[in-house]
Amino acid sequence: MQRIGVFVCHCGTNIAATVDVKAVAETLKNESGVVFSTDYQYMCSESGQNIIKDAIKEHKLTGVVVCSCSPRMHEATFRKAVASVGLNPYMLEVANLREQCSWIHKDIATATEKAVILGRAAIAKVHLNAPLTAGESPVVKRALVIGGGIAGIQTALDIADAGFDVDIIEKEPTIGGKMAQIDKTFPTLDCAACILTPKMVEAAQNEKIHIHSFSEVADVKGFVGNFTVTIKKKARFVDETKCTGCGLCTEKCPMKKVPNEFNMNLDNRTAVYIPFAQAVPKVARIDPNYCLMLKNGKCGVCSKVCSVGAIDYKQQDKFIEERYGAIVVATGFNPIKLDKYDEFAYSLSPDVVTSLELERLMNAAGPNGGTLLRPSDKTHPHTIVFVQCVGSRCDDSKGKPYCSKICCMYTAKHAMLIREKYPDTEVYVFYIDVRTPGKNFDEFYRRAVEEYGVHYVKGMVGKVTPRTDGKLAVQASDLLSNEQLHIDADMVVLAAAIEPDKTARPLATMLTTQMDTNDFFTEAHPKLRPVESATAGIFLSGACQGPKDIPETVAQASAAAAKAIGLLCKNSITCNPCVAHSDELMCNGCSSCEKVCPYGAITYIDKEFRMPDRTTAIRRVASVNPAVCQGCGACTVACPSGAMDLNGFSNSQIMAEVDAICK
Amino acid sequence: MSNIKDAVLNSYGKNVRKCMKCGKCSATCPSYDEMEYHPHQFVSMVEKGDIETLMKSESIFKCLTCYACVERCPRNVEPARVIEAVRFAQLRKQGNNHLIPDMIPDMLDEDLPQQAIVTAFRKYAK
Amino acid sequence: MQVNEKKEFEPVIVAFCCNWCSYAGADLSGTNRLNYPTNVKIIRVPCSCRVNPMFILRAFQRGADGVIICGCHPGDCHYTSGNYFARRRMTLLFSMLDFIGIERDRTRVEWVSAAEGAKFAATMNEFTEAVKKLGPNRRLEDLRCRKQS
Amino acid sequence: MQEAIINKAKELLADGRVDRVIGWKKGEFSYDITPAVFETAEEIDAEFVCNDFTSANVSKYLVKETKKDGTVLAFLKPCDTYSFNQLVKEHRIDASKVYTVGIPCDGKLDPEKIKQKGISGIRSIEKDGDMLKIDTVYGDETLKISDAMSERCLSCKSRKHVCYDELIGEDGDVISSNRFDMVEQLENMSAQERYDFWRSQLSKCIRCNACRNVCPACTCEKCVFDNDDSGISNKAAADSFEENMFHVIRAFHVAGRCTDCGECSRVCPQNIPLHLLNRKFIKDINSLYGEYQAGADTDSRAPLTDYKQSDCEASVVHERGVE
Repeated sequence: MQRIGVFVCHCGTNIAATVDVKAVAETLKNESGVVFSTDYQYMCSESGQNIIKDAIKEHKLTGVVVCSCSPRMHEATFRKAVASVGLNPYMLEVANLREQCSWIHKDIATATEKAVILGRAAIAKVHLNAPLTAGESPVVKRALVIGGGIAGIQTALDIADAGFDVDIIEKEPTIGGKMAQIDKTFPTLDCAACILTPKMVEAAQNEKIHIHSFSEVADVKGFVGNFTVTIKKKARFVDETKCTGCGLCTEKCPMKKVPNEFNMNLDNRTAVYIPFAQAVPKVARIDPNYCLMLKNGKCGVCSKVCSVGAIDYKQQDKFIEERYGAIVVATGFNPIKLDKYDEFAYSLSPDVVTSLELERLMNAAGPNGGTLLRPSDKTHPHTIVFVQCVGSRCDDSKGKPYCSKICCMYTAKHAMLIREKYPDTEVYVFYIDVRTPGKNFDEFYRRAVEEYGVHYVKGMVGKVTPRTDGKLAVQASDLLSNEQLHIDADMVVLAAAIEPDKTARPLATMLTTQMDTNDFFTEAHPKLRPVESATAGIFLSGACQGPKDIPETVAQASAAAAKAIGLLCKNSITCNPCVAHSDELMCNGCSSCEKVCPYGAITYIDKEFRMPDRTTAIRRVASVNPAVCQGCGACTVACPSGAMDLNGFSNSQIMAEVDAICK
Repeated sequence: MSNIKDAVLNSYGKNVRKCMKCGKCSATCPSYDEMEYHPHQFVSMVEKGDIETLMKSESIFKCLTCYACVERCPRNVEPARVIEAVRFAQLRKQGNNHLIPDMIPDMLDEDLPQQAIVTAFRKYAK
Repeated sequence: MQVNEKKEFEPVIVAFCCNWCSYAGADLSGTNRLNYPTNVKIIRVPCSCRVNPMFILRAFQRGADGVIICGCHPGDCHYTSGNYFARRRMTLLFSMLDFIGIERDRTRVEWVSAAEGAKFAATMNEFTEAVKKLGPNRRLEDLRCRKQS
Repeated sequence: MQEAIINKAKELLADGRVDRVIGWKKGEFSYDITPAVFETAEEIDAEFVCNDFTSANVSKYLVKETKKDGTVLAFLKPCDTYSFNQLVKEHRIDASKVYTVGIPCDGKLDPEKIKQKGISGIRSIEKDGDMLKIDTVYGDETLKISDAMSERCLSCKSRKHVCYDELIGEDGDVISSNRFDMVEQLENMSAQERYDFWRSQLSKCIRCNACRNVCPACTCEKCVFDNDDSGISNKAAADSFEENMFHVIRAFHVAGRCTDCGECSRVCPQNIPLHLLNRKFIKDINSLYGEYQAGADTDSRAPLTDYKQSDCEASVVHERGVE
């Protein structure tokens, strides 16, 4: 028989306002096995914890029930407290009186009644709790960073700095990500390439960093400290180890009409190409959709001109397997597709562009060599209209419900740069709100208005109509002067909402991490654990977790690196002791459990048993590796004989809870 | 007062508070210049309960119900439906501005098609 | 057994929630103060695949009027595949209970993510309402257990 | 037929290929037959039978028999081979210790059915065309074979042996049977009618455990109903719920593993159509997750230890038409 202590927390008034905590403590005192019961203002406070500790010592408690907030919140706190006075931490159960009772109910009588039942269920469970001891499992001292944008690069550099090997997987032929495409950065207006490319080179030269460019994650197995990842190295038809990046093949390639995705398809590249001058690794890739040799077997020019013989038309996708202790996700973002927003004539006129396209149009390495020209007729635009919040802050049916966060600032940047370079150009920015929280951000926006004379108009563009004379008729509202504006613009720039990269969703499934409804990765805690996912050993870096600008991304990238380093520093990690185990006397050896185990934690051994008639018999029985088992319990239900059970959530414990609730 | 607001909100059937005041409805409105109160004002005035003013305004009949604002409203507030709700509140003021059946015989033109008469009742009731 | 005729029928509802998604979803509906009836009592399990059909029958035996199993959305299981197994098991079990004539609305599987506090509350409201409509669980209850209370 | 089988058994015993034979022996009456293990040719000559009443599925006995030393010879009807395969798949039978001989089967007779026709005092039964000639203490009787055939044989699913070391006679084919007709009939009833049907059937249960003890899928080292720690241990049903629970849990435990051999209903002294519960699971599995026949092979994944991402949601049950 257990000697159980019950501790009811008021949580200030969070619980006490709706649940009669005194009555709960009083009623639970009468439950069988309960030898002590009390209530207190804040059980999680030091003095609250002391009440628990003292009671354990004084009343020789063997089990503890804390009726407080969600166990997801303070179970660990209370476990630590009871362990400090020698009670096994797994002899404690938490009844969730706050999130699942006081906060959702209003009537004190019924809420109290429910609180008592929840307490009873916890007591019934503790009766059947058994002391558990956590095992340990080793940590592989190597990290994986998925995504080679600024977030991934920064994370990898920091982890490598701490002395650990780190691999970057990048799905494009070069690292660099979106930042490589950006012209200038706010609020300092320094050139993005000037600050990014040194980091790219640093990553390439760091001997601790291994870049798998043009590669994808094909499979993830394992768990914190010991992931096994299958990396798919996509065929680039160029031998990475031989190519020197001389670029001769790209000059000679006869297929020159391939849309150049690096320049947002605003100009063309060749079928064999190096994405941009500072690409890392600076290795060519052949685009099989356009290469004449790969399509119809006629050409082979690149192979002839390549002096090192790097061209390999027969290259296949390659799969390699690697083990990691920690994984950092840095899959980044993309601007949304704009075909849903026909009113802005994006698909009708080449002069309606997205902001990222404008970045390329203005960049020295862009299609116009840095001179801002209209894509349609290559003339200098004199009136430019910027539209904010295209697809952001929408009702779910109309676009993304969230604020894309970066658009206000980059639009101010664009407006300012244009006004500076081409003072004869009128710039209108239509905004709903201008959001500038950030160091020197509002000052930056004000400069655009005050010093550069950008026309900020509170209102939205309703319609853009391409006219036959090449102008764009923009119809918009000016809410402050309560009038409808008609502007003849030469160019319209749309601040398209940003969304997580499409590869993130399948990746989340492989990593068993959670995502929100917008496909952003969910952090373990929105405030206190912003760079960890709820899955141990998986960390989040950059815009895959939510829209972010560069400074914020870099900050989070370093934070994620710090968390990953914290894990890699350990030689071993404590395992979850709530794992499955099989009762060998009952096990049939039927292999049902093995088939449902997602971790391959179950193996079978032939074991000799003494039979009742004193003979011995050899039987095949299941055996669980506690370091590999993660405690999901799939096997316990697959087992027909009930030989498989789960520590901490045993059949009898759950049934005791059921009984207590249904009583 | 609040009765009218409730009636309007009820016949509108959605939530005016979803409006984020971007003004895209008024930006897209082809009748903008004809209207004393513009689509975005309808939404905010209905939210504030200032409905009598709108009911008295010609604006409720200037809306073409082209639904451009409904199509483009990012928040699915559907301003045209707000305007429609106000218009109905005005039209359905039974006894106040509707014709009384007794008045009809004098006004009746034998050649007028039946449908035109019914439509006229609605349209010129004010 | 005394039955107070006037008192509205208050069903006993057991909700099995997986620790990673639905239990967190339930917590979120608490954090957001979204109401659902006190009839619902939650049992935390590591994963929806931990829910043994025996638990469900046991609940009905001991007087539960409805049992709902909540887990991560398919594809989002913390343990990769647990909810897929749970889905098959529960589908077959519910079909069997239906086959022996137990009202279908007493059982349910719902996927609730950690972000769906509102969905959790709405689901519990709906489910409680549906079970209330069915009235007490007479086809599956163990009369001995009822009498004791 | 019996002669060929006895000769085969004696031959394999004589040349040392097998050490024991599992088959059937006569009981007090000619139709009252039990499975038995024979170790010598003499025993076989004295007691071995194989006739229209030897319907017991001997595969389950091999779980214990293969734990012993030596090789055992088993005669398997087509439906028994499915059970055998399933047990091999679950590592319950050591196939290397068994020599299996497939024997043909045209369907077995059900003595209960004959008795229900008012025929008692049976001394012997002989087949004559599609009729049975029954010699009773009260005189001769005749009966159409189809009227005396076991229910499960009338809806036989397969005459094909899915595994054997040797075959006596010709192998048959998988038959497209009508075995789900009754399940479907029940499905089309209202919930109340179904409830009444099962209540009237299951309330007859006396918890003799015969269904469990004979079931080739119920070979657990310790049954959950006998295990005090399982939370559902239950030796005898105390109320209507437990009558339900026992059979639902038993059916669920064998779901995806039950080969539909029909032994449960055959042995039920109360004539409860228990096989309908198993068939309901089989029918659901077939329609929801694709055709699956337990025991048809030894390597495929069972439906309950497998999944597809595109599986239907549990709500399909709620969306069915008839309530």
